[in-house]
Amino acid sequence: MSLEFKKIRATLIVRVAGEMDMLIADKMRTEIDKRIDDKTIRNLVLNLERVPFIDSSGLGVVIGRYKRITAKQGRMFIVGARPQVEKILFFSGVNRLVPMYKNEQEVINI
Amino acid sequence: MSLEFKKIRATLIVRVAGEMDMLIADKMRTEIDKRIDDKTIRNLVLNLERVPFIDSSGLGVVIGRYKRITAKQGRMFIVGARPQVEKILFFSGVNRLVPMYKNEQEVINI
Amino acid sequence: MNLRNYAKFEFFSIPENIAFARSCVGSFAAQLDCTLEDIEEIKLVVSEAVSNCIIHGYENNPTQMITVMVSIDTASVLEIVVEDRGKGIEDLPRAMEAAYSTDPTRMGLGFTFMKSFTDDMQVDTAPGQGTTVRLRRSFLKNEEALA
Amino acid sequence: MNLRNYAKFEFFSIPENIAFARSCVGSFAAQLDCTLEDIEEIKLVVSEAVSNCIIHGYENNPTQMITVMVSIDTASVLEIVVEDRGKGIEDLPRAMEAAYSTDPTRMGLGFTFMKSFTDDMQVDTAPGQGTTVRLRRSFLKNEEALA
Ligand SMILES: Nc1ncnc2c1ncn2[C@@H]1O[C@H](COP(=O)(O)OP(=O)(O)O)[C@@H](O)[C@H]1O
Ligand SMILES: Nc1ncnc2c1ncn2[C@@H]1O[C@H](COP(=O)(O)OP(=O)(O)O)[C@@H](O)[C@H]1O
Repeated sequence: MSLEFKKIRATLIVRVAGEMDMLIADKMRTEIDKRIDDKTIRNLVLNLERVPFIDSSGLGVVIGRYKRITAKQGRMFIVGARPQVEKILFFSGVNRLVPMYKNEQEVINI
Repeated sequence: MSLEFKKIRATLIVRVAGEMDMLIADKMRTEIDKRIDDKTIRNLVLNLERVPFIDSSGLGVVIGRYKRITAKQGRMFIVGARPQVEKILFFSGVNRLVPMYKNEQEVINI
Repeated sequence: MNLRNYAKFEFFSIPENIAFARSCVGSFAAQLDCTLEDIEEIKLVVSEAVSNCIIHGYENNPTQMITVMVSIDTASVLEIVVEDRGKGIEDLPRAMEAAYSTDPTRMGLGFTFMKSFTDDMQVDTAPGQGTTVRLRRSFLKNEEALA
Repeated sequence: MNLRNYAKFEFFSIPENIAFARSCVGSFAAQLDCTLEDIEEIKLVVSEAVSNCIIHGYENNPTQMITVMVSIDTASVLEIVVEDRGKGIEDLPRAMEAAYSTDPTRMGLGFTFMKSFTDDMQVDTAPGQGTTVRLRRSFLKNEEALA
């Protein structure tokens, strides 16, 4: 699993590559939280283009970050989820909390 | 595993898709021999573009067809082997018996 | 019902083996006449079951062993059995409720996913004895079923 | 040497399980710091060892069981053990010669490949008792070795 970070003003973009399961949950949580706890960050965009698999441990990471971002009045988005990952996000209702977009550009345009 | 056959005059082209191991060896042998035993066929081109894996059972099929083709004074060629398959063909010396080319066009041009 | 294929594997209860287990079961299931989407769903249920053994059954003790058995019978039913000899479950009906978890950091969706993406789930458990989850999913094609 | 990870699997002696076994071992080995080419070579040796159990050890009897054990130790050595309880090998030095096979339709390259793509091969066999092939390959990086 690897994470790539990009900051655009108050928004942090996190590009994830790899399968999101329990093995990587802790590392992902720590790495992302370290950055969103920064006062200059309000919003989070999670780019899942290169995530071929997610299970409930991976979903836990998503929901956890959502809670943290809303606690500081920010907004969170998911972009680029592949069909099999999208299915799990819909199935678990995550899409009702975190709006989903095709790619980073779509979010930047809103 | 799937096999696709194409006849160009006295040459049979066999396009293989799948891993070449013991599971498919028998089927491949039977299917190919049925066609090269035809009197109008003299030469054989084995297209391995879509073969991600070969082991010694798979090599056995290649060598066996080579023997059959040379017994009827024909010529045999391998085309499109991927690096990992090419390595095994070189390692076992098959390339010294069966000339190897990039693609079908290269063989047709000779 | 006769078995067409069977495999059993045992491995250390470490998080690295969650991906290992789902890839093994996925490759076993690939023998069935099934879609890539089926395989993805099978990998998901295996991921949930094996994660539970590690987190709940063995409470992250990496020196324990997890057993997975997979089989395909002559009626194209895939059976996956995931077993730990760990802590066991006190209140099974409660544990199987959607969104219920004894761990506040978790989603409580493991059993829900296992149930949703299989045709049948059975859980055998006893406190202090361990937990066995038996999942079945049929891949019988309609034509076969009529034959 | 301490084990970092260990898995054992047993499966029916049918040709479908050759691909299954190599994909399982490949996915286990993927935990190591290794290249795709390394994984391809590991899959090849597993394919050879498991094919031998099916063809020679059990003479294509599909009802027998093959055992594969894989481990990674703290020095990044991958060990693969492939075992059958079949026919065994009468003349082992002869069997290990390149291009020697007791089956005229085969290449006699199985042991050659296993030896060539590993650092160490040990074969334990007795007629009527079965055969155990133990393969080791080190993935210790140079920096680690010096540390
Ligand atoms: N193998 C197991 N061993 C012990 N307890 C388990 C096991 N599997 C599940 N449980 C219990 O059942 C509860 C619900 O499991 P699950 O639906 O997978 O959600 P989660 O893993 O998110 O907690 C867990 O919180 C745990 O208390
Ligand atoms: N697991 C086994 N059980 C019994 N005999 C074996 C086994 N593995 C290898 N052999 C014997 O050793 C010989 C050489 O094996 P190998 O180098 O793999 O070549 P091949 O499989 O092409 O015959 C085989 O022909 C067989 O007689």
